[in-house]
Amino acid sequence: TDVKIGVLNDRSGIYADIAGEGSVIAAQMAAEDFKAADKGINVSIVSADHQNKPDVGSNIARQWYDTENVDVIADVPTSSVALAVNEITKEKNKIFLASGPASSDLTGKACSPNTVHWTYDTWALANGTGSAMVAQGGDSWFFVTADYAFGHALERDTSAVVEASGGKVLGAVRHPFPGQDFSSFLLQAQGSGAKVVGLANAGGDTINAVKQASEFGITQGGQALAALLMFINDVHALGLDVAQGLVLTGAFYWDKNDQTREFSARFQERNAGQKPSMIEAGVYASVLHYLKAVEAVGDKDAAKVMAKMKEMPTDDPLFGKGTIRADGRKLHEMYLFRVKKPDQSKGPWDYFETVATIPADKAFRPLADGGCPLVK
Amino acid sequence: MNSGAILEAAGLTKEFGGFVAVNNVNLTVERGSIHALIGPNGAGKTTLFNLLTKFLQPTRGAIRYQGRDITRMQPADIARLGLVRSFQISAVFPHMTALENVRIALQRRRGDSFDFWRSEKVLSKLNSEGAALLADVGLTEFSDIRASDLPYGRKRALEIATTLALNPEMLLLDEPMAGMAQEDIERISALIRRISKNRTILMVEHNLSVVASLSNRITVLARGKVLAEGDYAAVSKDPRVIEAYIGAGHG
Amino acid sequence: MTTDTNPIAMAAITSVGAAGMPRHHFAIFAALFVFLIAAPFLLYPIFVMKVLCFALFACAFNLLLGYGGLLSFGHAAYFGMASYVSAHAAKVWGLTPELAIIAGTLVAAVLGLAIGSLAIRRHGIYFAMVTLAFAQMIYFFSLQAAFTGGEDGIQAVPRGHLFGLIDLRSSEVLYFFVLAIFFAGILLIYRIIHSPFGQVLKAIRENEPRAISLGYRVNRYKLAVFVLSATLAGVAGATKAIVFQLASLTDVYWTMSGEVVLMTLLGGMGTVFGPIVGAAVIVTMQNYLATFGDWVTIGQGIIFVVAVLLFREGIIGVLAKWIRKPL
Amino acid sequence: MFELLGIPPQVLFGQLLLGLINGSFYAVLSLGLAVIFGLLNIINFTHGAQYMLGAFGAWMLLNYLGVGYWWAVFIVPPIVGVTGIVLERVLIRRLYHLDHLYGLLLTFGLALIIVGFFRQFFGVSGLPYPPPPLLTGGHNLGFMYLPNSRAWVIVASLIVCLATWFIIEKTRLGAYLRAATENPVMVGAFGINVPLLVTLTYGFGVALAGFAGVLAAPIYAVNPNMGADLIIVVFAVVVIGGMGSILGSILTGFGLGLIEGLTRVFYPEGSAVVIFVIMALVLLVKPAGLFGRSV
Amino acid sequence: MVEVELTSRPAAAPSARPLLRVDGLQGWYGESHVLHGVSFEVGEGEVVTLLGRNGAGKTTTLKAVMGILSRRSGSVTYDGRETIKLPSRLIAQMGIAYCPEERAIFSSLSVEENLMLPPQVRPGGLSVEQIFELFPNLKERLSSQGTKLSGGEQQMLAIGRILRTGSKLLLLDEPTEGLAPVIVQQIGRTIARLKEEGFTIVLVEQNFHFAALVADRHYVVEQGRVIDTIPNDELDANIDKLHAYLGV
Ligand SMILES: Nc1ncnc2c1ncn2[C@@H]1O[C@H](COP(=O)(O)OP(=O)(O)OP(=O)(O)O)[C@@H](O)[C@H]1O
Ligand SMILES: Nc1ncnc2c1ncn2[C@@H]1O[C@H](COP(=O)(O)OP(=O)(O)OP(=O)(O)O)[C@@H](O)[C@H]1O
Ligand SMILES: [Mg+2]
Ligand SMILES: [Mg+2]
Repeated sequence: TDVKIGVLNDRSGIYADIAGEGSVIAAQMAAEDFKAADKGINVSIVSADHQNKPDVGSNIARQWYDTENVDVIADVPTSSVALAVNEITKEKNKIFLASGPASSDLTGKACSPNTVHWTYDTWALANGTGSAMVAQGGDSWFFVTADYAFGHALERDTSAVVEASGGKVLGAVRHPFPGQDFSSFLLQAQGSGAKVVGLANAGGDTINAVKQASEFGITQGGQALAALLMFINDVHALGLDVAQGLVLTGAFYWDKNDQTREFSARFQERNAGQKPSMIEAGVYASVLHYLKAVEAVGDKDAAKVMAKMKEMPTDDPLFGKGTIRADGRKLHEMYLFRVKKPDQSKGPWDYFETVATIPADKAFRPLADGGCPLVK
Repeated sequence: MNSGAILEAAGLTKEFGGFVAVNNVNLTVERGSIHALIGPNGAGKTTLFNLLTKFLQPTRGAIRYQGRDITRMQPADIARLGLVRSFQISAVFPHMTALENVRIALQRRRGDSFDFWRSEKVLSKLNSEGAALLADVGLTEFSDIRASDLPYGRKRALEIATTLALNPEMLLLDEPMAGMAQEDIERISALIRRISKNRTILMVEHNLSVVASLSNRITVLARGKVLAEGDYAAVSKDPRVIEAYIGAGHG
Repeated sequence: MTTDTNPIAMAAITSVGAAGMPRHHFAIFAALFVFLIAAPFLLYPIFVMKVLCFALFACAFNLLLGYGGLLSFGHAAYFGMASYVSAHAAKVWGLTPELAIIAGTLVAAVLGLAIGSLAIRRHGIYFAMVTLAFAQMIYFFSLQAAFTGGEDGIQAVPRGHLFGLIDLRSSEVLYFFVLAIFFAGILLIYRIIHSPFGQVLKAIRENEPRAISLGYRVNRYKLAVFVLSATLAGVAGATKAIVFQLASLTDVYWTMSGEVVLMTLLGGMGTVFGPIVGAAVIVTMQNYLATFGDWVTIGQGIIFVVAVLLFREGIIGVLAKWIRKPL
Repeated sequence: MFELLGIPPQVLFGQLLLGLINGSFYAVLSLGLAVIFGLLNIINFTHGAQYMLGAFGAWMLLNYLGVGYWWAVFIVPPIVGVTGIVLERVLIRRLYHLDHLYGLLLTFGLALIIVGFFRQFFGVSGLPYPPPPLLTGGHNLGFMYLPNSRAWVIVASLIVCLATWFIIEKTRLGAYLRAATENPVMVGAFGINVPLLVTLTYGFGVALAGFAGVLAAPIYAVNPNMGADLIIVVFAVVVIGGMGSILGSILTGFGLGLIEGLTRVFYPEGSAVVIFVIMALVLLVKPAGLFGRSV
Repeated sequence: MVEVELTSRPAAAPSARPLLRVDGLQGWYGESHVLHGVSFEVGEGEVVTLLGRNGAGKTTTLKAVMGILSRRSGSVTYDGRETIKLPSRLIAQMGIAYCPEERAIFSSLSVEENLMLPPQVRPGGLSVEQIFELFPNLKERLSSQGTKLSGGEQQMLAIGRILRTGSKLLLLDEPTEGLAPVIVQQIGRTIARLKEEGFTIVLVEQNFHFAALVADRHYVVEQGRVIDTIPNDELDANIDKLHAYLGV
């Protein structure tokens, strides 16, 4: 069988370092490691840049499905684009391996029988950071929130978790998106006296906010800074001086065990010295699982392959063992990381210490709460 | 009020940030006359002219046209009342032919041309009238030439033809002879005299011989105020006018 | 915005064909029509529809810039807002596609009237800046208003049944609907340009004070052409929402305003057919070079620079100069 | 303790100070734009990219050559200025006789190219630029903690703005510049080398953008996109101040920084649009901007 | 009559050393060919006029001499040096100054700044005091905005500012246009004074009554050529011919 995988992500914008060319490499490595050719599966991979614009992304997806016989689209960071691809994939009855996007709507009200949401989602991030922080004593929160739907959702979800865990939300301030200067909002956060300042934003906004928080001495002042959506590459960009002490939730860290280290070393060689982000890891694992299902079914019919993927437990070197739920949610452990101090770090990419591990059954939103029409 | 007056300005004043360019001017233009406005540089002639045509809003004072207060009206609406101005720099539509230039004015008679759904062919019935107007000012042979390609004097003639197409009751001309060669001056003078038969004309002009030969009445402005008024013979003998404007050397 | 050769001015001295249209224009329209009828069988129909939507948008913009002499730097506002409204109408109110498009168009027209009546009081670069400022406000409104879905946009818009009857889910059927809208749009623009109204516009563009002194209330004409342009941009945006089943922030962002300028400039502003060509080139480039990431941006930049330096008349403008006929 | 609309005065002072810091960036950037527009009649859309070049210049000096911040403050602006001079000599020069529109489009295209290249080679996550020792830490002013790096921004930009204003409004060179703005041909006929003046002015305006970029490097992430959205706001500042007005752009820059700062306290959601709202209002009342000469 | 002291000079050719020699000067605006071989000569310390109808090419000739006409060919020598290939700023630096038809007063500069704007190109220009002596009006308005002056004052400013520079050759383009007769007379007196001070002047005029009062010699320009030369003292004898040239 010939299988064509389209890696659709941001190759020029804010997520290009987290899920750009690296995701394509990850998909290629999955095909190679699976030894697909030996098993009679001809894998070809195409890629494109959706520029974080849903219209561009949906256009490419449609064209891939309609004219280029793409069977499966992988990655797709940026929720808005992912939601669009999700719709089109359902309409065209193909498969979408969503490793990049954050929106938990993909397994909630927008869930689709053709989509697997692999790596993480906003609920998991909010839950990981919110509950674990409260458990560690960070029981009063102030949010610096990007003023758009994604920021609002992160803030709302995290507030709920914080309050459910017995913490208190003291206030929130909405900053324009995208923002350059966060000083004024950070000052308000500082003035609130909250123990935890939650950054409910993403990408460049988070990077700038963290940088300026260090400038204004937020963490030195005794407040903890929690980034609700952040990747290892962002920490790399910021440098440990600035990022130290920051708390964040993730699904993958390259330095977790021998298998992850081995993969990451190979990956780093091919990706200009960059360690894999959790999204790239997710692309690798999801493509691997997909290929296994194709092999098992002996056909690439979307419905059959999806059924197989959900039926078959997942097992890969990066995420270990896991399952895919009926709503398309992939379940695995999540981790709460704290960024190391410069003197704790042994060198580049040695950035995280694991503060808490959240077991797979606690890490994601319960099946019943998502409102996915597929699981009535 | 003078029954023969077509345009009256009372107490007209224009200040530019403290500087009074036109100061309490009273001006009456008689129906059917050619009225000239002269005065030294910076006297406020152009400013007064702009006030009368509503291209500037007066600081104080009132303007009445045909007995109607037009002080607060918009320039385009003034034109609709039959009070039309020309410009000091030649005012044609450069990329349109001479005929099209005139036709734009004739088109005004259709009322507002907001009919974007209609073909411009409806305008071709105005062509013959346009041609007649061009003939009047001696431009027949130029009717298909782009206005920008016309010699200067012809542009002025075209401008006058365009203005006449509106069939205005009153024309305001700003230095119609400025920068014109003698032969053009004579042609345009004759044209102005001809069209003044049943119209009123107010003009600003520096060329004293033109003023002398054309105008029935002259108002001399100096430092924003009316210095003298009367016919050429009277005004040109007024010692204040001689001192402020004409100077000892003229004549 | 006066270029040395004003193609419109040449119109007066060109032979006129049966439909009141110069013969070669008629021929081009006919060829375009034939080509577009055949296009979906040769090319990917969705791609062609995208080109048509943007071409209509660019033509609408060109009506304002090339024929009204007004450079708006905020045309994304009408395009994008119409797209949101039509998406919302189709998805939430369940309107049929043609009604959804009409709803979007009406909103664009009203928006054009509101913004236009303020903006036309300013000239030149200030006009551009005021339109940009209002467009930015519309952008922030779209980012925050609940109905637009923030950065997710309005997704999964149903294509619905035309007049409640014809199922538009098939791209081929939808194509002919879009083609009809496109042709109606550009023919209307053509007629506007060559109407008595168009003549007055031209006069205003060439010498505004003179037009005023002839008794034309120029601001009303400018406003009229502004609203017409915004409305037609709205038609394009609303149609795009139905075609792509999506309305998103991209369509209201200022880069979209920049893109439509690029299309118009590249094709040739003040020409009838230029914006169509410009839109086709840009959309094709975006579509087929998407894999190359940043090189697309760089390529667009280079096109801008080259177009400005070497052929300011645009592709069609240069062509028109060669054949010495307005296009 | 009295409060203003529920905001304690300390917080208010703090926010005003922060607004002033932002205003410093607006002022330096809009000053550069105003200088360029004034003399070249070019609306320099590349300004945002040149601001980014300034930040990257500082970053490269540090990472490739080990040259630190304080040297960068002096070295980078001239270097960025020289890149501007090259652009002016090779490309922009050809457009002076044309409508503003073309200058805007050309520089827009150049901005796309420059930003595209930097994105291609440096990615978009942003690169860290550690503040120099002198600028780390800060002072507690009682009502707020003022990082040294921010205090420096205000000081440096005030100095640069005032110096520029002085040169243009009070010196002979400035008189040449202003005169050349109105009528370059005549100024040339007086024996003054106008093309050189124009080139140097563009270089200077661009150097101002580069300077702002260096100031920004330790504060914001060094990122290829850092100028893209900022530039739209700065355009608004220039328009509000009155295109080409030097004093106008400086005062409006600082003033709008303050207003934006206040908006962040009272109505944070509106802080992104407040400048555009003000711009629309100002243009409706004063078409030429607050300090612009009406045409 | 205006009291202008006319120092009588010999006729046709310049008696003094020729300061400016224009020979076969051609000039274009874009594609349109305007000057078709203008030739004339001005001796040191002379005042000559260019007369001619509108559009004859008088202004264009001055612009070509000054080097601000973008396309020109032929020969223009100043003080024995060829200038046809030089940019205007170098021509100015040699000692030629131009007072344009439209005066070109800068509105963003004060009267004083306007006056001080042109750099001194060589020593021997008038001092500021001498300029004020010539144009007392200017002294009172030094700090006002340049373009706020009345038309006549602007003309004085435009002439005054080039006197400071030390340029010996002044090109004056219609200094009387649009001015009230009183001011015209004042300008006439000024030109006579300048001549006394040793300046060389090329004057473009429409108004030959005025020209006759100040000039040594008149060149008649038509269609981009000099078609005739009339010494001032033969003006009366040639008046009919001149009327014909000027279409009066
Ligand atoms: N917009 C303005 N702002 C300030 N002052 C102005 C303005 N317009 C005109 N003035 C001043 O008003 C006075 C009158 O100017 P105006 O143009 O009316 O004179 P004029 O009589 O037409 O002179 P000229 O014969 O030289 O054309 C002048 O001193 C001029 O400087
Ligand atoms: N900027 C220009 N572009 C094109 N043609 C021009 C330009 N300026 C002048 N001309 C043309 O060049 C010719 C000579 O003009 P010039 O200004 O030298 O005449 P002039 O003798 O000074 O006339 P006037 O007495 O009106 O000042 C005229 O035919 C004129 O139309
Ligand atoms: Mg005047
Ligand atoms: Mg002349």
